[in-house]
Formats: sequence, C-alpha cells, structure tokens
Amino acid sequence: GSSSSSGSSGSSNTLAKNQVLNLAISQDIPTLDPTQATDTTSTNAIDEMMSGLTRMHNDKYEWDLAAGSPKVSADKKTITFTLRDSKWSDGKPVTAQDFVYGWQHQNDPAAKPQYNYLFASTGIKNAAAIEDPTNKAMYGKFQQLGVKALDSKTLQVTLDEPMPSFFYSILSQAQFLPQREDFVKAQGKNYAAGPQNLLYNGPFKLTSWNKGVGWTYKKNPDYWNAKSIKLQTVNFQVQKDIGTEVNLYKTGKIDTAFTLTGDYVTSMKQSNPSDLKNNLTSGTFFLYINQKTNKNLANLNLRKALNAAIDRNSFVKVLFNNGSIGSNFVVPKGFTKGPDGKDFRGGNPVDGFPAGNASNAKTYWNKAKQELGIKTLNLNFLSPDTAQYKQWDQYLANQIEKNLPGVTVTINQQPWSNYLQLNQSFKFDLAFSGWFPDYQDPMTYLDMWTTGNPQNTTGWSNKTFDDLITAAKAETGQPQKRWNDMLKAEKVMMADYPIVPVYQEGTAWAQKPYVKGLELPSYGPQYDFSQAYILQH
Amino acid sequence: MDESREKLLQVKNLKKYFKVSRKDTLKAVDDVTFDVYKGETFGLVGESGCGKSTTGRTIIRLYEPTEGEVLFDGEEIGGKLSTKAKKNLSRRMQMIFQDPYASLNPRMMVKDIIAEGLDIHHLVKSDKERMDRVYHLLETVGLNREHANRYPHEFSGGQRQRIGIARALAVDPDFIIADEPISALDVSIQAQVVNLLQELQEQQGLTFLFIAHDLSMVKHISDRVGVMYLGNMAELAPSDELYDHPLHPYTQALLSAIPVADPKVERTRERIILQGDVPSPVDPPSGCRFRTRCPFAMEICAKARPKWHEAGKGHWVSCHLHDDGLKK
Amino acid sequence: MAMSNEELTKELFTPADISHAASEKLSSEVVSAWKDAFRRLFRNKGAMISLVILIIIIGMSIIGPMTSKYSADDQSLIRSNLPPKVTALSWLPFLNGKENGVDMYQERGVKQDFWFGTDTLGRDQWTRTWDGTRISLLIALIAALADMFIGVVYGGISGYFGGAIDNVMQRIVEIISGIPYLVWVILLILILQPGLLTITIAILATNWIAMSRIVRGEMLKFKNQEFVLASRTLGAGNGRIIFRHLIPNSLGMIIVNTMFSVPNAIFFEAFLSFIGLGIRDPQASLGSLLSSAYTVLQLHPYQTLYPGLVISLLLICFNILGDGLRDAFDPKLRR
Amino acid sequence: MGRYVLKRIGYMFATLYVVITLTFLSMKLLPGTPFKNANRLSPVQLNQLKHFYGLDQPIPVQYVKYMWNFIHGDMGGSFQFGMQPVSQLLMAKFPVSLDLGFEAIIVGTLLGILLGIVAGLHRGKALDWGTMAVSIFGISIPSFIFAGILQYLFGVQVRWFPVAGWSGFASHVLPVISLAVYVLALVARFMRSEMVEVMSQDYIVTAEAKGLSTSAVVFKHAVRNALIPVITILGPLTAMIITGSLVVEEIFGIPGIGAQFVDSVVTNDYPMIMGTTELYAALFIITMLIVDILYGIIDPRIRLSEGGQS
Amino acid sequence: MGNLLEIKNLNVQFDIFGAHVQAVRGVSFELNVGETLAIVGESGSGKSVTSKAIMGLIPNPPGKITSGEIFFDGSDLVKYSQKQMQKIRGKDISMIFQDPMTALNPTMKIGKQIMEGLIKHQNLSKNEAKTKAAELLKLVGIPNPDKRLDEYPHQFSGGMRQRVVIAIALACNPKILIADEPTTALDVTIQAQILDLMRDIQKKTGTAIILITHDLGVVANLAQRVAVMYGGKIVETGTLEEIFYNPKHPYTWGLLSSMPKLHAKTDKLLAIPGTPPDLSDPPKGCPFAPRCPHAMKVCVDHMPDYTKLSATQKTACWLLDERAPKVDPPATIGVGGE
Ligand SMILES: Nc1ncnc2c1ncn2[C@@H]1O[C@H](COP(=O)(O)OP(=O)(O)OP(=O)(O)O)[C@@H](O)[C@H]1O
Ligand SMILES: Nc1ncnc2c1ncn2[C@@H]1O[C@H](COP(=O)(O)OP(=O)(O)OP(=O)(O)O)[C@@H](O)[C@H]1O
Ligand SMILES: [Mg+2]
Ligand SMILES: [Mg+2]
Repeated sequence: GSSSSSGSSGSSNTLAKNQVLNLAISQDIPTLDPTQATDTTSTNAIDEMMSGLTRMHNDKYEWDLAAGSPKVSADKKTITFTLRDSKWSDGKPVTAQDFVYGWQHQNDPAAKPQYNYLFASTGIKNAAAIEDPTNKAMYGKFQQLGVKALDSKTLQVTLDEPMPSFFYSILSQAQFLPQREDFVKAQGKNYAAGPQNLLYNGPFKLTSWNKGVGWTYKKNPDYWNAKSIKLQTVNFQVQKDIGTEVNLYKTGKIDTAFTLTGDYVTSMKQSNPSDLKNNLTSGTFFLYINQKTNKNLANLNLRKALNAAIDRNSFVKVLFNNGSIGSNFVVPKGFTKGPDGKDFRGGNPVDGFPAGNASNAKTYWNKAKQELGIKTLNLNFLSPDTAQYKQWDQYLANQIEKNLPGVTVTINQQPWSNYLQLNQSFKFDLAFSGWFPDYQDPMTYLDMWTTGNPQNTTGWSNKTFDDLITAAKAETGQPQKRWNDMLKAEKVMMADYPIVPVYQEGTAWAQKPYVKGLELPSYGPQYDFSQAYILQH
Repeated sequence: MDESREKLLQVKNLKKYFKVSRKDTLKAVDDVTFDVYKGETFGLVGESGCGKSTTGRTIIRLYEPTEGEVLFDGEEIGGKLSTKAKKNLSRRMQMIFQDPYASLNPRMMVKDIIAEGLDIHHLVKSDKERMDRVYHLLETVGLNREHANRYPHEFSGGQRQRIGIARALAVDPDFIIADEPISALDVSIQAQVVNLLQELQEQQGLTFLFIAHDLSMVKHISDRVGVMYLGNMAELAPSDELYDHPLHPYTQALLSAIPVADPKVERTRERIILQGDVPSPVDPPSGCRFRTRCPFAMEICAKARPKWHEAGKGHWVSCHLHDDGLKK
Repeated sequence: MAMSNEELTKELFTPADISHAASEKLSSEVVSAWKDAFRRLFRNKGAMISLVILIIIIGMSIIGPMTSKYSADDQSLIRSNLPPKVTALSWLPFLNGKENGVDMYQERGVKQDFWFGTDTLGRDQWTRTWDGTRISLLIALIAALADMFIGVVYGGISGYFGGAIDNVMQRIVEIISGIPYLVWVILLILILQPGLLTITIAILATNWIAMSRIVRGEMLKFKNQEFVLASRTLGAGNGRIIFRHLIPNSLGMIIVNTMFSVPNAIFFEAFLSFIGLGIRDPQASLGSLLSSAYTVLQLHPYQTLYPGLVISLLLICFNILGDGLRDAFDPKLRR
Repeated sequence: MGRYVLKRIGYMFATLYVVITLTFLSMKLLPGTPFKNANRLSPVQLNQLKHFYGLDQPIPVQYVKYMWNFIHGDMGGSFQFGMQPVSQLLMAKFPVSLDLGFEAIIVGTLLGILLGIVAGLHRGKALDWGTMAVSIFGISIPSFIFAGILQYLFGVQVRWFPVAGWSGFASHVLPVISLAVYVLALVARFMRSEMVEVMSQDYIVTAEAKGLSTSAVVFKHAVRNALIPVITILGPLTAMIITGSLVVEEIFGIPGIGAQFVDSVVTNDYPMIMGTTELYAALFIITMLIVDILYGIIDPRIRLSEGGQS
Repeated sequence: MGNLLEIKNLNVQFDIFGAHVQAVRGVSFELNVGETLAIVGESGSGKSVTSKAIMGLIPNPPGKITSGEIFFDGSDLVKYSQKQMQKIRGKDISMIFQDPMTALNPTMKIGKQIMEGLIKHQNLSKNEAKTKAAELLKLVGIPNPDKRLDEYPHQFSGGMRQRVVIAIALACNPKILIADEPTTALDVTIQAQILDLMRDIQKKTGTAIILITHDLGVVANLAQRVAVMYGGKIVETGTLEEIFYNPKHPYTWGLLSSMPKLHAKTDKLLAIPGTPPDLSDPPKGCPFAPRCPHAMKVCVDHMPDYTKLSATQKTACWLLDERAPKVDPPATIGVGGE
C-alpha cells in the first residue's frame, strides 16, 4: 500500500488479506549454496528456506526437523536424533541420509567449502583431522566424519569431546543443513544458481531471484510447521544506499527499514517517531592493541590510558543512536545465560570493568610516559574502509589525541582484505574491529585471546588466562564450573587490557505499525519472519 | 649570358620525394638541374604544387634531398654536413617566406626577430651593437627605429614582409631564396617589396632565387627564368628570351594565360587554354609530365622522358618537339 | 561634402607635407600578443568576475580557517550537527541557528556562533570548508602542474620529433586511453595507500593524455610554420626552436587546457571521496565534505550547501575563466 | 573501409590483450586475499583455500590458465558471490548499466546538440548566455549531489517519480537525468562553439546566397558539419558515463555493474575485477571504433581506407 | 538599358572590440542589364562588404548597414526582411566566392548543393532538379555530370570546384551575378579556363556581372565598366578604357603603374608608399591622402566631391578642382592606348 508515511491508521487488529512484507537490503544474496555461504545475507536467506535439526527463535534453539530432544550417551559423545516427517519441495521425504550427505559435503575439499571449521569447533568426530591439510592420513576423508544415518529417520552424531553447551544452537546454522545428494549431483555447476536450482524444506520458498535487483520468498506449504507461518510473501529489493532506503520507507515502498544509524535514526525520529525500534545484537567492537611489535604498547599503564581516554557513552549516543551501548567487556550483554539462568554479564560487572575517565587517562598516561621514558607517541590506527567507519575512526582517534596529550593517531583505512592482512601481520598499533559469535557460547569471544591463537593479533599472552580457557574447554561435564572459569578468564583478561573494548552493537529499524511479530534476534539470523504478520492498513 | 660568370649555386639532378603513405611516394621535385650565377636573380615559376618551394627548401637544407647534388660556391652541400658547415651555410644562404603572417613569430618583438640570426651566430658583442644593427636593418628596409619594440601583428602585410627581409639580411648572406615573397601582398604593396629587393641587390651584390607564380613580376625582376611543371624543369632561359621565344608548349600556354592589364591587348590576344588540371605528383604521367594537357602531344611523349638540353644559347628546354633527334 | 566650396581657401591647395613615414606610424602603445590576449581577457566581464571570485576563494582557503578558533579536527559531540548561526544576521532564516524551529544553540547551551554550522562530530564547518577548499585546490594545482609537465613533455616530444618516435608514443597513448581510467585509478589507489599523494598520482596517471594530444597538435601545427623554418634557416638548433618558438606559441592552449583540467581534478577527487577512496581522515577536501554531508542531505542540508556552493563556484569560475582564456588566445578573434 | 575496420578490430584485440595482462598483473599487486572470513581461518586453512582456487601457483602459471580459460569463455567464479560464474553475473548486470548509460548519452547528446545549436545561433545574446549558464552548471555540480537532490525533490517531496529502482519508464527518469546533465552540458558547450565556427564558414554563406531559408541553412548545412567534432567527444564521454553511472546506480538502487565493480575491487574479487575491467575496456574500445566509423559516415572527406584520423 | 541595380550612399559598419570599423562609407553605383562592372581596390577597401550588402548577407552582429539604399528592380533591398531576401537570393541575384576550397559544404553531395536552389526557387521536383543540375555541370564544362553529381567536393579539383560554385550561382538564371574574386585562388591556366567560361555564359544568358578583383589583368579581360575603391569609398569610376587609359585619380595611377608590364621593359616599378588606412578610425579627408604623392593640405581634412568627367567617368579628387595645381599622370599610364 502507498499510504502516507506515518501509517497512523494501521492500528486495527484484523489481519490484512495480503500477507506481504516488503523490505530493502543493502546487498544481493551472494550465494544460496550452504557450502559456500559465509556472510549474513546468504546464511539468512538459506535459513528462511531450509530447515535443519534446530532453528533459532527468540535467541533460543527450538527443535525443527529433530522430532524432539535426542538421545545422548553417558559420555555425551554420541547423540542420536530422530527426525520428524517432512518433505522436500519435490515431494520426497527428508531423510537422515540427507543430513549425512550435507555434512560430509561441507567437508569435501572438492566442494571448496569456506566455513567447515565449524565442524571442528563443535567437536564432531574426526572433523579437525579431516579439515587439516597437513594431516596426510585423514585430510579430505569426509566419509570418516562422525555422522551416520542409522535408518532414514535416525541420525547419529559422534563427537571427539563431550557435547558442548552450544551444540544444539549451532546445529541451526547453514553448514549443518541436510542436502539431497541426487539433486546436488544432478544440478552440478548450476546448483543453487536460481530458484529452480534448489530444493526447499524450510518455512519459505524462493520464487524469484533477480540478480542485483531483489528476490521474493513465498510461504512453503510443505513445511512441516506451515500452519504457524502467516506471511505469504516477502519481497526484498537491493538498495545499497541507506538514504535511498529511508526514502523508500517514507514513501511507503517498503514496510521496514533496517540498520538505521545515527543521522537516519534522528531523521526517523522526526518523521516517524513511533515506527522506530531498536535492539541489542551480539556484535562487539574493540581496538586491538599491538603489543607484539610495538614495545611501548606492552606497557600496562599506556593500555589503561588508552582505555580510559575514550568517552564511549557520547560515542554511542550521538553517532549511533540505535541502541548500541558503550562496552568495557569482552562477552556481550544478553548473549548467553549460564546454568544458573543468569546472563553472563550478570556474573561479571554488568556494564563491564570501569575504564576510568579522562582524568584517569591522563594519570595513566603520565605514569606510562615515565616508565617508558617517552614524551610523545605516534599510533597507527588501522581500520576497515567501509563508509560508516570513517566517522567512528575520527572520533576514536580524536578522543585519544585529546585526552592523552602528546599522542598522535594516524588513521589508516584499508579495504577489508587488506585490513586482514595488515592485522594478521601485526602492521598496526591499534586496529578497530568487530566480532560476531560463531556459536552461542561465551567461549566464542574468549578462546581467541589465548596465546598463539591466530585471531589473537595483539601479542598478549597470559598463562592464567590460557589455563582457565583450557580448563573450561575440558569441563563440558561441569557446566557451572566451566561457566565460572570463563567469568574468571574475562576478569583476568580485562585486568590486563590487551584490547580497548568500545561498544556492543545495537540495531535500530523503522517498522510500519501494521507489521507485527517481526523479530531481530541478537544471535542467529538477522531477522526472523516466522511469527510476523501484517495487520490491515 | 656570359659563360664566364661565376656560378654561385649549382643544382644537379636534384630529387626530393615525400613518402605520403606506405605505398605512395610524392615526387615533389624530380630531377631538376640548373645553375645560379653570382649577382643575378634567377626566377622560378610554375603552377601551385609544381615543386618550386620544395626546390628552394631543399637547396637551403630545410629538406634532405632524396638524390642529386647541390654545390654552393663550388662546395658540395647536398649530402651530410657537419654542424659547423651547416652553420656557415646558414649565414651565407637565407630565405624570405611567402606568408607575411605565418613567417613572423607572433610572440616575439620585431627586434628579437631581426636579431635572431645575430644571436645564433654570435655576430654582435654588446647589446648596443645588437640594437644598432637592428636599427640599421630596419632603416635599410624602409621601416624606422620605433618599430623595433613592436610585435608583428601590429604591422601590415607589406611591413611584415620587410621585417622578414631584414631578418634575412641580418647575417649578411650572399644568396637569398625568396619564396613567393609578394604573392600574399596587395598589388600596390607588391611593388614596394620588389623595388626594395632590387635596391638591395644593387647595393649589396646579392644573388636571388626568386620563386613566384606571377610571370609578369618574375619577368620584371629576373635575369633568367626557369619554368617548372609537376616536379620537372620544363624550360630555362634568360627572361626576355623566354618571354619572346618560349619553346615549351607549357611555357607558351602559361604566357598566353596571363591576363594583361591592358584592355586592348586583352581583346586581341590569342590564348592557348589548357584543358584539365595538373595531374597528381604521386602518380605522374609517364614520359613527359605535361603530355596529358599538351596540345601537341605525340606518341613518343608517353614513352620517353624528354631530354634536358640546350636548344639555344643559354636556352634550355625539355620537350620532344625540340629534341634534336625529332626535329629532323 | 558637408563643406561648401567657398570655405576652402586657395591656400589649402598647396602640396601638403605628408611624410610617408607618417603613414607607417603605428598606434603609440606597444602591445605584445600576450598583452593583447590579456587585454581581451580583461574586457571579458564573465572571466573577470570569475577571476575575482577565484581569488577570493583562494584567499579564504588560506585565511578562512584562521578566523575560527576551532581547528579542522576540533571535535565535541555536544556541538554535533549545529545549524549555521551568525548572531548579527540572525534575522535571516538560514543563519539563525534554528532547525525545525528549535534554536539548537540554546538547546545545547552553545554560546559560540558557527557560521557554516558543525558536522556530526561537532567540528566547525567553516574551518573545514576552507581547509577542504585548500586541499582541493592543492590537488587541483598539483594535478594541473604535473599534468601540464607530463602532458607537455610527452606531447612535445611526440609532436616535435615525429616519425618513428611519434608513432611509438602514439600507440602507447592509444593503449592507455583504451583502458577506462577509472579502472586504473581505483587499482592504483588500492595498491598505494589512499591519501593526497595517491590521489594526485592517480589523477596524473591518466589526466595528461588530453594535454599531450593538444601539445602534440600544437607542435605539428607550428613546427612547419614559416617562422620556425625561418629560424631554422638562420641556423637555430632544436633547443632554440622549442623554447623560443614552439612553447611560447603553444602556451596559450596549454593554459586554456589547464583551466579545464583543474575542475576535472577537483571533480574527480569528489567522486573518489564518494566511493570512499578519497582523502584520508581527518583531513577534509571539498569532495570528502560533500560525500559525508550527502548522507545527511535531507536532515542537515546546510552541511551540503556550503561546501557544495564553494565547489560549484570553483568549477564554474574555472570553466568560465577557461572559456575566457580560450577566446582571448583564439587567433581568429585577433585583429 | 572493410580493411580499415578489420585493422581497427585487430588493434582492438591487441589493446584488450594488453588491458587483460596489465589488469591481471596489477591484481597480483593488490594486498590481501579474497576470502572475507579470513580472520577466522588458521594460516593452514587459508593456504588450503588458496590452493583450492589456484592462488598459490606461480603467477605465470595462473596467467596462462586465466588466458586459456578466458579464450574458452570462462572468466572464473566470483569470490564475493559464492563462486557464481563471473560471465553470468556480468551478463545479468551489465545490460542494465548499458541501458542507463545509453539512455543518458542519447538524451544528453540530443538535448545538448539542440541547446548548442540554439546558443550558437544566438551568440552573445540572452539565449546564448542562459544556455551556457545551464551548461556550466551542469558540469559543476557533482553528480551524487545532483542525484540526491533530484531524488529528494521528485521522489520524496512531490513523488512524481519512484525514489529508486529500475523498472518501467518512470523509474528511468531521475537516474537518466542525473547522468545526462553532464553529457548535455559538455555536448552543448562543444556544439555551441562548433556552430559559431561553422556558421562563419564560406559554405554557409554560399548556402545563404542560394536563398535557402534559415532553418534549411542551419539544419541541412551547419549542423552536420558542426557535429563532426562533437562526435569525437562521445568516446571520452562513455568513459565519463562509466564513472557517473557508478554513483547514480548506487543512489537510485539500480542493479547495474558500477557499484558492483567498486565492491569487487574492495574485496579482492579477482575474477570479478578482471571481468568488469575487460568489459569496460571492450565497451570503451568498441565505442571508439563506432565513433570513428560514424565519423567517416558523417564526414565523407575521411576515407576510412586511408586510415582516418591519426 | 535601364538600371538593374542602383546603390545609393551605402554605409556599412562592423562593431568589434569597442571599435567601429566603417568598412563601406557612402558607396553609390549602378549596374545595367547585361553589363559587367568590375570593382577593384586594395585588400580591405570594402569590396566584399559591398557585395555582401547587396545580398543581404552582412553578418549581424557584428555588422550592419547604417544607411543607404539598394534598389533592385525599383525596390529597396535594405528594407527587405530576411524572408523576402531569401526569395531574391539565388534567384535574382547570386554570388560566387573567392575560395572554391571552402565555398562548398564538404559533407553534402555536389548534386544536392546545386539542386537546393532549384528546388527552392523553381519548384522543381527532385528528378527535374537533378536533370537540370546535370545540365548545369555540363554547361560549366564538367565531363560525366551524372556520375559527378553523386560525389563530394573533396573529390573535385580546385578549378572544378569553382565551376561547381559557378553552376550553383547560375542555377536559376539570375539577373545579377556577383563574382567576388572568382579566380584569385586559382592557377593562371585554370584562371584562364574560368574567365573564358564566365564570358561564354554571360553571352548566353545575358546576366549582369559585378566582378570583384584586385587583378587589373582580369578586369581588362572581362569588364566593361570599372569602379575603383579605396578606404571604403569609390574614388573613381568609368568605362574600362577610361580607367585604363585616362585615369584621373592618383590611386588609380598608382595601381596601374605598380604592375609590371609583360610586354614592355620597365626598370623600376612605381610603388605606392605607405599602407592603407585603418577603417576603424578613417581619415577625415581623402582616404588616399596619406599615401598620395600629390596630396594637398585640403586633402587631409576635406573629402573631395565627385567630378563628372564624362557621361560615364566620375572621380573624387581635389586635383580636379580648378584651384589645384595641374598634375600629369605618370608616364606609364595610357601607353597601351596609343
Ligand atoms: N613536407 C611535405 N610532405 C609531403 N608532401 C609535400 C611536402 N611539402 C610539399 N609537398 C608536396 O610536394 C608538392 C610540391 O610542393 P611545393 O610546395 O614545392 O609546391 P609549390 O610549387 O611551392 O606550390 P605553391 O605555389 O602552392 O607554393 C606538392 O604536391 C606538395 O603537396
Ligand atoms: N565579419 C566582419 N567582422 C568585422 N570586420 C569585418 C568583417 N567583414 C569585413 N570586415 C572589415 O571590413 C573591411 C572591408 O572588408 P572587405 O572584406 O570588404 O574587404 P575587401 O575589399 O573585400 O578586401 P579583400 O581584397 O581582402 O577581400 C575590412 O577592414 C574588414 O576588416
Ligand atoms: Mg610554394
Ligand atoms: Mg574580399
């Protein structure tokens, strides 16, 4: 409908006859092949059309094709799922063999997978060895992967280690979906190239995909839980420019405008205040401090000074204004709950470890200057060159320069691929970065900081921390102890400030009042249409 | 003409070809032979594109000759020359150009234009000497001192041509090639320039190669005249001889075609109107170059190139009609 | 014929003393071709107004930032996105510091006036605009200068020496221009680091082609002109011919072309900024100011307005001045 | 003519070959890898990926392979698009860009020619002044600002045209205008000075002396001759359009190749960069060829067999 | 013979760069049916401007006719609108220009360029016009006319182009043909061809010709009457014989004696010193005074009136005033007339 922008008439409670949702998105779907998908747009799309054993909903997993809780062996290393009856879009049933093929295919070098390391992280039997090219004996032997179809409805998964807590939630990801061997082979090169080159077993089917322009989902009547799905159609159009997206929203061409930032939030606040919504995601942003090649940065007081120098609250309020919060922690808020049912951030200080204010910063900086015998310091600030980063970088650099007199910061924005290269080869002093979880467990934020981990591009090394992480990894049987070890590890880490946490990302979006039940979960897919519906308007 | 007179310039079988495309060669000057005596004015006439300028420019070494010999004062100047020889030559041989607008650098003052030769050859020692020379030259060509600090575009065509002459005179040359120095000028101004050139010749004993297409003017100023057609020399004779007894059919046609500023003469004149246009020098006719337009063309003309021979005393021609062998 | 015969006395019918030198007299003033061209330029109102505006803009790019107490990177989020305010002129609707009827200065408790407003990080747009102007002009200048040199030298060599040298050099130009320059520039910027220097190099890498073509054309046009031949018959060497004759005569075209390549460089930098490959933060250029202001075009239009105005003025003035110069140097329009 | 075109096509392939080679080599100079999630991979895994895609082979081997595949119509798969064949992606998006650029060139050139004629005929008068003001304005406002303003005024405020998209006539209007302004401005300026020049030529006086009407003199005699130099700027203009369309495509959400190109460069999507560059270069060179041929058609003096303009 | 064309006191001015160039200053003359009038004079003396004024082709801006009348068949062309002029041009009065290389549209076929005027003025169909065009080409002596119609100007040589230009001018049997230096750009042998052609055609069609040239030879060849222009004015006019054998104006003297004679040996040419006047600041008196060897004080400030010397000869010179001293023409003048 092209009603006027505010849509204030949309407060009736009757369902609209046409359950159509129109959306804009900044990027075309890169790929629908679960083996190739690495980015959110692809995985989101795959998630809407495919069902695996579990499905994330409201930040929790729910049983999807798994008929219910599996049988778990005593050592927690063998898990046996029973599948519920469900069909592919060509009418054939989804079988345990499809899962086996899908998982094995993900580990077949011939398929050139890019994200298969998740199998190793999850501890699936032999996955680590199969994925390791240096392991001459096992490499590429995907038949040895710890997954077996006992019969067409029973799937047995074997693990190297006891089942981790995030096991069921990670099974919702694109890498753990079933794939139909006959179909994949028949399609060959064309597999997933278009709507006709895919089989669906999830809530929606892709009915059209106009490359670069947009795509359309239609409700999949064959989905086992189809009756709970209210939306008939979801239309996506590709719009790179946020300004254009906002204009489309204002002119009623789309029903929801996602990922609004700073100025656009302000703009929406003026024109459509009641449509604005926001939410906290589990993305965290921080600065790597390179103490490996920059010996000055190995000084704790200097790192503390850097931490104290940044006014995070003004930063998130003025520049984001989308519900993001300033952070002084490693594991984000509202991401996981412990065995005690409490959020991880409930265990350690909720708002993080106090970093101090501008005057603390000066004190630390003075101490550091004395200890290091320096007066001035030039820091190379590495950042990705995406447009939004521009403003953030300037703010952060300016904060450091302003509050630590004598420090100069040179901003070095680089395209992502180059950023990664410079980051991993320690060619920076500070590097701005974000981290999104691989799986729903604090460990995805913590173990990367262990000594020698390739993602630990700070050069920081702490024996106590390493030990705590190793212990926690082994303690899958003792959830509470494991939890406490992780809490302790974060504390140890934040006492040393190997990084400068900056903020936890929120997301703001505008949504017409007649759109209901649309979820933006903090973990898992970006949006969840399964409960969404449209009111008459 | 007196045979004993000293030859200043000898041009022997001069050829100048231009490569105009991968396949085509333009024969601008094709086997031209003539001498210029000391102190005389040698006129060169012919229609547009017949190779007059090319001949002049090849002699003064603006173009490398393709073939042939050029001797200046007895010395070979046709082949490779040392820088010193070139410089020396450029002092003794000078040129006056056709276009009074294109031949003066619009960005230079008259004094610098005139003094360029002095500067290049370091002929003056002080600035004062330089200016004195410039003033003197200006006066020689009938301009005055004030003009030294002017720019060319402020002058009329005739004045510019005089500046060009002053420039050529600056290095005290013996020989001047004047390439259509008056064609671009008004009738009333042409006489000024021609008179000036004649005066200079008398005063300084200069030798001129005077190129033009205006036959009446060439006749007026020259001692001897050469007529060119399509890269060849058709006829060469003392000027009165040439006008009174032209031998070559082309010369005859040319002479009859010139309109005369006298109504009675015009009314009674018999003209030879040539048919057609001059053929392309890229693909000239075989044998005699003129045969395609010649009213007297014979079979032989297409086959053999007529010899360049002396038909009378000092009267040279290249035509089968006057070839001794055929005359009989 | 207005005169009746009676008024003419017999005395008038005696020979006048007219010296012929008098008829050769020239108007008293000495005019060089350059002077003549500039005189014509000065008579061109549009070009003169443009020149004055350009001088003002260039002046402002130097003194503008000094008139504000805030430096280009002086941030304060309290001052974020303040609309322009000039207290003395606050009766003007767009200089009263109000946005949607609310006095933002009062609301934030900011006492200072910001003539061009502030950006999201609270930086003074006045300072940044003039700073940016300076950078843009600098880019333009460097680009124009070097472009002039590379183009002139390349075109000059190719045109003057001709023959095989010309042939080879022209094939190279053909290949270079057979590749869309955008492609090269982007790749270049990626291989080097984005920033002032790289942008300059990038602009240089391709911009000179036009200039070289023009200079080559000029060389071809002039090298066989009779005044050059005359100089050659006087024994002048290549150096003299090139520097005394060819270059001075081509300079007009070179200047004109530079006038057009300057706006190109500014324009191109703006484009690079838009796709995120422009000048490095926190340095500003007009292009980078515009591309960041573009995102808030509808919300805070003033952020676009002032840099936009300056860049448009710059480009317009350079173009009009270029046109004026072209007319001034056009030999056909000379008397 | 035929031989000349053949020779030009030969040149074209040579240039294209140089373009491919140079792009390929500069690709190897780009820092970083094309793998987006490289930060989550161990060096071993990263090497493995490089091995999958042959990126660990010596450059000459990669080069020969690329050329071999290229000759056989295989331009590889796009890294940012899950290894979808580059040729397919290009074929999906390029026509849109071509369409946009073509419409803009046509609209801009036609209007520019018209304005140039009007201005040239009224030299020194108000019409001339006004037309040239429009034209100078056109080349003085960066296209993204112009596009943004158009979108806001006509898309959001008065809503005559869609804010974004590329379907149906209405959606073409704003982007084509944004892009055409520059073309218009440039062509108008050129056309004006050519008209002024041509109108003072002898053959125009001859035509007038025949007693032809003013419109016949202008349209039958002047315009055609004035067009000849204008055609030469069409080549460089296509290059301009490539730059311009990049911006306009992004702002109006047009599924063209422009924005795609920048993305692929920034993400080291080698095959995609190569493919796009090759396409751009081919387009550019073909345009030049067409311009030259047009030149010969409009100006009978330029015999193509003689090599045309040097 | 009635006056076909009568020009009275024509003044034309060009405004350029703040200066007002008075290119034509009070020119009057008439042209009779079937005759050839030659206008000779220095470059820049206003010959072309006069002829363009007759055609109504003075470019405006910068030029305009400031005063004067041009009577053609009894009506004043100066008052005509563009539309009215377009009906006259090419039909009643047509023109040939100096440079055959630039006078033809390089991008239009020869045939079309000839046909245009025919279609416009004689309402011929395309085919009829084409047939007529071929006839015209034949008339001016171009072989193979049917094939040649489809060629472009660059495929023609200079002499042939000038013939085409003449064919265009003659297409509609004009009453007046203005030939502005029709042979200046051509070689002598070609010039002879063209002059021959023009004489033939005039014999056949009876067209009146205004021949503009600075070559007195051409004048002697073709004209019956001559007008001598200097500094924007006609200083002397008369029949061919009067001008050549009995000229009265010192400029005419100078002009005639500065030409070398082909058949008589002259030692020294009689040059006219100095340069022509600058028409943006024309002299108050006689424009020739600064260069005139016989200039008197009166000449400097007072423009002389025409003195009628015969029914056909008029001269504007103070020397003809009874108060002036008697001056003889140079010895060379009139030699041909003995
Ligand atoms: N540099 C050159 N390259 C190629 N062809 C040339 C060159 N210079 C002259 N020609 C050609 O050589 C021929 C003779 O030219 P040249 O200038 O010597 O003739 P000309 O007798 O001086 O004619 P004009 O009277 O027109 O000056 C012409 O066909 C001309 O086109
Ligand atoms: N379009 C014009 N703009 C400005 N001045 C002009 C224009 N046309 C002619 N003039 C001026 O008018 C004067 C007379 O020019 P005109 O062309 O009639 O001379 P002309 O006698 O035909 O000379 P030529 O023998 O050189 O053709 C000259 O001073 C010239 O500068
Ligand atoms: Mg010549
Ligand atoms: Mg004239």
